[in-house]
Amino acid sequence: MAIELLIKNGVVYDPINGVNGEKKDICIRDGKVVAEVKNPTVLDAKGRVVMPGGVDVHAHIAGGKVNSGRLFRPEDGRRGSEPKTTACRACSGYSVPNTFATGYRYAKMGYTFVMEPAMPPLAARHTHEELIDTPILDNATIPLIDNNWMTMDYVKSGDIDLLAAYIAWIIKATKGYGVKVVNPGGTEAWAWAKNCDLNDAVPHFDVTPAEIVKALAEANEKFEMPHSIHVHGNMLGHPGNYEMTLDTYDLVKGVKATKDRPVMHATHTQFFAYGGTTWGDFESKAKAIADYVNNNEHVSIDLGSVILGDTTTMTADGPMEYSLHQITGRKWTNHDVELETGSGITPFLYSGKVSVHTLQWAIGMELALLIKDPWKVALTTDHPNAGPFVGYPILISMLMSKKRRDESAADMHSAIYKKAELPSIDRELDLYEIAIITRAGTAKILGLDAHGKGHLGLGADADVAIYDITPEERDAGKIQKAFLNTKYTIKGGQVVVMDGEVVAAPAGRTFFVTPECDPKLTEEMMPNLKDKFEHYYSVTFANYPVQDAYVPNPYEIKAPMRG
Amino acid sequence: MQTIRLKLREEVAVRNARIPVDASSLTPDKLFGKRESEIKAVKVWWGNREENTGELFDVSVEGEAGSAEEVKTVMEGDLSRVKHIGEGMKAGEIEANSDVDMHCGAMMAGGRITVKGNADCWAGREMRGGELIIEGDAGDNLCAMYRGEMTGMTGGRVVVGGNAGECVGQYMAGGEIVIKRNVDILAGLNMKGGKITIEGDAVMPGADMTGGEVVVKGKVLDMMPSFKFVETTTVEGEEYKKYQGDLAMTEKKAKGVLYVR
Amino acid sequence: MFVCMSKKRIKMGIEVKLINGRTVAQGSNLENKLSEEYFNAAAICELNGSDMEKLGVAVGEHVKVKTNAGEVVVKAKKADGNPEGVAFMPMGPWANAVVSGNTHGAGMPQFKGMDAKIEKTGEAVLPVKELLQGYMK
Amino acid sequence: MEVTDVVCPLCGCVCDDVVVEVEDNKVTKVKGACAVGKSKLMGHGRITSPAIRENGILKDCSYDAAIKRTAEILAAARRPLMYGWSSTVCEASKVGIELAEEIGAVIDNTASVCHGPSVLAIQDVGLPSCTLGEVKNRADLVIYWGANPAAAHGNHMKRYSYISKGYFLPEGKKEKKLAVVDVRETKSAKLADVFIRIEPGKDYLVLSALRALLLGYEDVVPEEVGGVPKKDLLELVKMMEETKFGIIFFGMGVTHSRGRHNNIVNAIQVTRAAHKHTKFNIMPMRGHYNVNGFNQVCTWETGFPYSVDLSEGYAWYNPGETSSTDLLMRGECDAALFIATDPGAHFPGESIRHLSKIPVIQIDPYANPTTEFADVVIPAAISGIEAEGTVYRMDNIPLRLRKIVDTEYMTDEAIMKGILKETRLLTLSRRL
Repeated sequence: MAIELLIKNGVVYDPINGVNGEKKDICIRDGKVVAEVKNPTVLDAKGRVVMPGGVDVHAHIAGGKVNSGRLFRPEDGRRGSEPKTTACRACSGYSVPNTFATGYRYAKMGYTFVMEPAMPPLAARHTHEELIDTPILDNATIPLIDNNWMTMDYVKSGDIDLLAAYIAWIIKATKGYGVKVVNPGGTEAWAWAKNCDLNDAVPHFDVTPAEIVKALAEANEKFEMPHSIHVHGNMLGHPGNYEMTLDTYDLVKGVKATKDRPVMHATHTQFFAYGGTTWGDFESKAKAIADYVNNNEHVSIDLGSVILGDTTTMTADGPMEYSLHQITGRKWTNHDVELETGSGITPFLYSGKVSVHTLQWAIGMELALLIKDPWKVALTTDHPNAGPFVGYPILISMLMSKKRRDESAADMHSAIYKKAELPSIDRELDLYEIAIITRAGTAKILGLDAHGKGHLGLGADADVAIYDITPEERDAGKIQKAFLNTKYTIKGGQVVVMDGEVVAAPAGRTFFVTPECDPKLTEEMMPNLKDKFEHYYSVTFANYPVQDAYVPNPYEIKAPMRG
Repeated sequence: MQTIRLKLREEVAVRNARIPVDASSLTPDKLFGKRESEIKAVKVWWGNREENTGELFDVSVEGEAGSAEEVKTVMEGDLSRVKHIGEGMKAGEIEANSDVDMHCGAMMAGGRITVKGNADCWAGREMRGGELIIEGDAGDNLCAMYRGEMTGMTGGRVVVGGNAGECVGQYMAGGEIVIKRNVDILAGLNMKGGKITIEGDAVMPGADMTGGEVVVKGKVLDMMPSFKFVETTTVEGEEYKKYQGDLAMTEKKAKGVLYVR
Repeated sequence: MFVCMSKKRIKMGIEVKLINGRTVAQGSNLENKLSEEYFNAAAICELNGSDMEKLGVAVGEHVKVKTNAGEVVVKAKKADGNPEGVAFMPMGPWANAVVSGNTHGAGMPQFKGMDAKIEKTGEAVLPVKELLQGYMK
Repeated sequence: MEVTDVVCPLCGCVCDDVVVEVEDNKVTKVKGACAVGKSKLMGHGRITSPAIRENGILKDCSYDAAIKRTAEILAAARRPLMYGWSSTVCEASKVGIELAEEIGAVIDNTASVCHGPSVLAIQDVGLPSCTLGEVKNRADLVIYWGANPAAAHGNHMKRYSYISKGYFLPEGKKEKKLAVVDVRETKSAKLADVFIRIEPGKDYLVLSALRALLLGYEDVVPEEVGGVPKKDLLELVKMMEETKFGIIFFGMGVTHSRGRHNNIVNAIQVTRAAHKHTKFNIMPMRGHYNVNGFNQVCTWETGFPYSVDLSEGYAWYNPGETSSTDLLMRGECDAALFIATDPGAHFPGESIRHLSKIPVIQIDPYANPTTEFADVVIPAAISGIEAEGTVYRMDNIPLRLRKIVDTEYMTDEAIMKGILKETRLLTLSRRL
């Protein structure tokens, strides 16, 4: 018998379908939104805010470096200890929660899809193992492809077709979703304790980061990929990096997208919007970035907005983490991955009493408020780099309330009044815009709107968040509270959260992309790839690809090659 | 004044397996204001099950208390498998009349604990204030941090009548520790503030110190090879060699002071 | 050197730092511990030649290894890679008979660098089953 | 039949290029594995049947009966210990952790007597490290400290480090240097360009001296530290400063000695100090092929890598308190389940003594000293030969073990699932 659910009397925000705060019933059958139901269980939303399930475009929730973060921070682990319940496994961690806590806490915030944006291909099995153990959330993960020796070989030879064959192979081999770029060339240089600017030659490889980014964007657009290349550029977190950021955006301006979307997603842009030359004259350049995004259509961004407090930073950008560790003296883990990538991890405390941190805090929100079109912006904290994802409700309440921003700024370092734009910005986002930057727009950026995510139109996945506020609510504290714990979260037609408590924890699905490369190109690329395994990898070619066992709940998206 | 007597029943202490009792819910400030019957109903973990205090301890209450400061808890019986005695306590007094198990006085912020025997590992872990007196020996990691933290004891005073184990005062940032006899390896490891006085011998004291003060009145065995001799000086009328360290943390950070006879 | 008196004769003993570790022969029989191969691979103590001379033991003769945690009888084996005063036993039940369970708050027993005394003995080396039976008493 | 790309289920090297001949469902020939790995792949005598001890004697029984008895013991226990997990696959560990949560057990793996101290050290200072292929392609200085790969990790030097050839070092060992630090001259030490012998228990001092020297404070370091002349230390420091990419592999010589985890902290600090001059890394020589895998799974599932006490419903982690050796020596446990491990052989005698007083369950392919006192014995399929599943190499690289022959034995994962199901029935009825 069909399982039916009817959500009555909700005020619905469904931007993909142009629904802006309409009182509207939602019918659900067998996990999908349908036109009508016959014999449903009725949930009375009683005038509360109803949105599609949240879609996070970028959060480090699973895989080797996340786990290294958990492993080396038992002190963070104990901060989030919660005993098991009848529906839930035991939880731990604040900035690096265990996989169970990750699923539950996202679901409580009304999120139902999360993108793990940095999978080292050689350790892909690990990422998938953790995603299997992350309850409730549908998910996907993007392999790191930019520092790979194979990639650099083809960038050097200028052969975009063979590069396309390689990215197709590795996305399939890792059950990945797209192309991730992290400090292109710089992570390879870090294997020798060096780093790269955008136009420096990568040691021993005779290519520049700029060439890598452009070539990968072109190769990605050889296929009808749901998502553009996902870029963390060079010199993240360095004063004065905004110019290099804009140069990076400009690299792909001429690349034509195969789908109706940008050709580059620039991630955690807060860390790339810095002026000044040192930490002393450090200042916000969010306006310069926002101006560029406002005037161009080929780039989307996510915020990487700061949540004050202690967190764990982690990225494939090895040299950046080393610099951070040199500043704080705190523990530091590094893990370089042969022929492919690397990673670094170090804990970090964002303090409102420190001028630099205060400005970082401002920059993330400035980006959200200065970029006019919310469809170009995704709300993230680059979890856990700028703060843990459980801080999203704080961020939402700030973006919706100038009053709250002003009150917070008053308690922070005075640099905010001298070197940031935030105090002068009056804009307040409304619920429709919040729905765009947390689900509708993010689903579109990831190309998931065509696969049932980010909206509540007919045939959409029945992923729904019902927040315990009315549209009229203006109290920032109440807004924050509502976005932290939903009244109901429904995932695939099943109620998983009720009154802020997880009541069911079904397994999520893993979305992956199969780029359909011309077999002739694959064949031409293969000898070079096999040579790498024969001589330089420490695992064999046969043991490298991720087996089907690691994607027990698959959702495949085919990406045909453009003729 | 009010005295609450908690005597661990023999059948709890002596069994085939010696399953620990978690006494963190039995601090004077948590018991303040409760009647005897209410104290007996306080939940206590014994292994993987929660029990009523009255089922594990004989409970008696004498006198009245106007505040937590006026509550004294006297713990009796064989307490060598009772953990977390006085953990997190803010006020009042505990007297433990035997050896006690791990984490005695951990995260204590105020009040006073007297242990009439030995205390097992992690006594005074992350202590913030108050006074912890251990008449016998202390185990390892006395007044240290929890795994992964960068701060151990930050305040209060601890006196150990006997010996202490490894890593006394690791990551200590404040407060005072006095050990009347010897300590095992690495006393004052990662110390950044406060003072440790060792009246007996010490092995490799002061490693990775960046602040604070360690005084060793007995012999130092295996002196760290990364400390800089500063001068010969007088402490409490006795002549000491003053060292600065630990240079292995870089000279800029090496602000720890080690006094050796 | 220490000398301990017994009723019938004077036994010579030496004080050593005792190390436990892996060997190829022990590792190759990890799944085969009730076998003679394992017995031969693990019920041994490797000593420097001059330490063996001091003890007056020849290769294959028995020695008793004692620590604060217990004592065990094993066969002597020569290994000049060991400096004088350092004795080595392959990981296994014989070596563990003399390891203390005190982990000093780290979860890890001190398997290496234990203070031990070694003396020559005429006592038999216990097979693994009998060694284990000893704990059951 | 020849099976290629077999993943070796022996040590933390997890060589995945082994070739095995299978005839009549038996392994008849092994190529490419080290002596120890080959010995395991070729096979040994097995436990033939599940068994339950009655009046002191193990009596054969069915899998169902043994699993049921196990569930009864675990459900009744007030402080059960579940230990082992290093010679089995992650899939079995996951079920184990779920069971531990269900019954409020302490779950621990063999890291606690192996590289547990390394984990504690990483929690203090982190771990600058890399994958083994990085070492192969780039490392021109390899230091083994308290590790003897010639005995414990037979293919380590050949596949990954000193003897291998890599992209930036096509000539192999001709272009590399090898240093060994140990208390005795091991087989590995005999291959080294530089061998530094230190006094047992003095690693910590020597490492602090190296840090001071790497940071340029030569004047404070005494002429001899831990039995090593200062000039030898200076020579090692010079090698470290001049390398383009150096790595320290450390073994149980460091974790098992006086100072334990703090020795590792100090070795990591040496790496960080060397990083001021050049690229420097450090890696623990993990022993069993999946000791790391349990630590990984336990970390993402509970938040903590090993020695996790779930008795109060949430995870409490504190090795030294919640670690197996301590629990047993202190007599805390009232039941113990051992899977894919042999405490009878590898725990201190003082800890084994307590096991004679409490019910013990053993799950293992092979009879061993633990069998001598186990009350329930459940034979299992051998992971990597008879069962597939995930393992993590010493450098965190996950690989999938292959199943190369068929078996009638239940897999560890299936056994654990059976126990979980039976235990749930009992705990559920207790709750009702």
